[in-house]
Amino acid sequence: MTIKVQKEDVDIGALITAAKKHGTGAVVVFDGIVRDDDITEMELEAYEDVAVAEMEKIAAEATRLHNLLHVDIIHRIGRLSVGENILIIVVSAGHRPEAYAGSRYIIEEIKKSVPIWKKELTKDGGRWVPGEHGHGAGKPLKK
Amino acid sequence: MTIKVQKEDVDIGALITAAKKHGTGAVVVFDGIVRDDDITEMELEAYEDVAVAEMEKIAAEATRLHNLLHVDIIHRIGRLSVGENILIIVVSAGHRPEAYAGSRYIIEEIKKSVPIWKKELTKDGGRWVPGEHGHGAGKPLKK
Amino acid sequence: MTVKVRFFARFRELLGTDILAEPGTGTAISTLVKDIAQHKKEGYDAIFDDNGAFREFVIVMRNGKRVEIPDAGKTVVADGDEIAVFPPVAGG
Amino acid sequence: MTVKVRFFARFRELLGTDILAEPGTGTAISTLVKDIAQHKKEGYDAIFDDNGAFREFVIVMRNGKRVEIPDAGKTVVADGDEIAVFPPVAGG
Repeated sequence: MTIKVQKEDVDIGALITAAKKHGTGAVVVFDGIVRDDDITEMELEAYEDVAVAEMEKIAAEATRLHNLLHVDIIHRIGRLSVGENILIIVVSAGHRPEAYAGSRYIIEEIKKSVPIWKKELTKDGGRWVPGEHGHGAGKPLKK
Repeated sequence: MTIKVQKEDVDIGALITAAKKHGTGAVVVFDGIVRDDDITEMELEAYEDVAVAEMEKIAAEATRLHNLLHVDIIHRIGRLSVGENILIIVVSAGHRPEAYAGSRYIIEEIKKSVPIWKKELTKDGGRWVPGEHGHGAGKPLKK
Repeated sequence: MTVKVRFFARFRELLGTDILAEPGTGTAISTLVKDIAQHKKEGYDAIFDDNGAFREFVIVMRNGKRVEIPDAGKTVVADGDEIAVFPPVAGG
Repeated sequence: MTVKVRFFARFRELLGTDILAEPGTGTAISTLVKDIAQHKKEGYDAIFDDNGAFREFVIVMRNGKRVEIPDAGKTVVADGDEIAVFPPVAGG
């Protein structure tokens, strides 16, 4: 299991090979990519220690809920060009429903609670991407 | 778009790179793998022309339904060992919900209608894997 | 005329495949397949029921297009046709 | 005592980050952050509302653990603490 926040890209093919634990029947990979929304580049920033700890919690919970056999989460930071990988999630499971559900669980939870921010750099300056979840980060606000 | 039935394995990393069409924000990869269900190997057989034509129809329909930007489907045949790739589906889309839904649509339709069969080879001989869909192949039986 | 009959998976193991048949004019798909399967009881029984009808799960194609089982007795083969007969698919 | 205050994203751009503060005994998180933000009106306004309360969407952590906003006024900082203040997350 590799859970990392890093500048460097990763070799997804190698991650898939390493994810084939005994009993694996399905691997699902999610690769989030810098989309060309009229931007020049994207700048990513993380509260690193907390982001990694939060992703480790999410990976453990996904494993428990969806019987995953292996999880990798690599979230990149720094300056990325259009088309570059931002986030790579690799999960393996015995069967496909678990692999899809586990992968989807992880990306949705990351969007909610992992302290990482993205700034889209444009010709005219930049804009911070608003979070999808108003209260994201760590445990949710008690109401 | 690559839609193939073949003996050879593929370089999934290269497929992902090629799937990053203009506007791509998410790539989802499904990799179906020979699971170690007390088998020695698996033997796959296809009605090749029909299988490819059927997968092309599925890819076109997935593209239409889920706004996909790119689809690859590579289904392997021949003799495969435990841990080897059987089926690789790579899809790209602007956003993750479309990429996940498109990927899932394709695998479920393949299970229903593409004329490919799997025989699990065991120490004591072999057994044909029963289809998940009793009437699978081409258009469904009218009732 | 010449018609190619292709069996797949278990049916292929029992009956062989890519069989070139020379049916007479007006031969229906079901008649053609039955004639070929006849020579091997286990193969015949895998495909046809006790009344000589295609078993409910069997899939029949003519030139890559599905032929509904109720239609296989009325669909007449033509020269150069490829008839495929196979069990439920199990790819993926 | 020394407490490190970290701002992220837009708050970092406005106020800087990794600020080492030397608050007196009994200082609450909200007081400490307000003192630091005070020097830059735009940064202060991004984080605090007109009543001097944390804006509803602001996230506060103490040593990597979330502190609910209603508690930030009563939670007293200790020597070596790391306080983080940031806008809603947008990773993935």
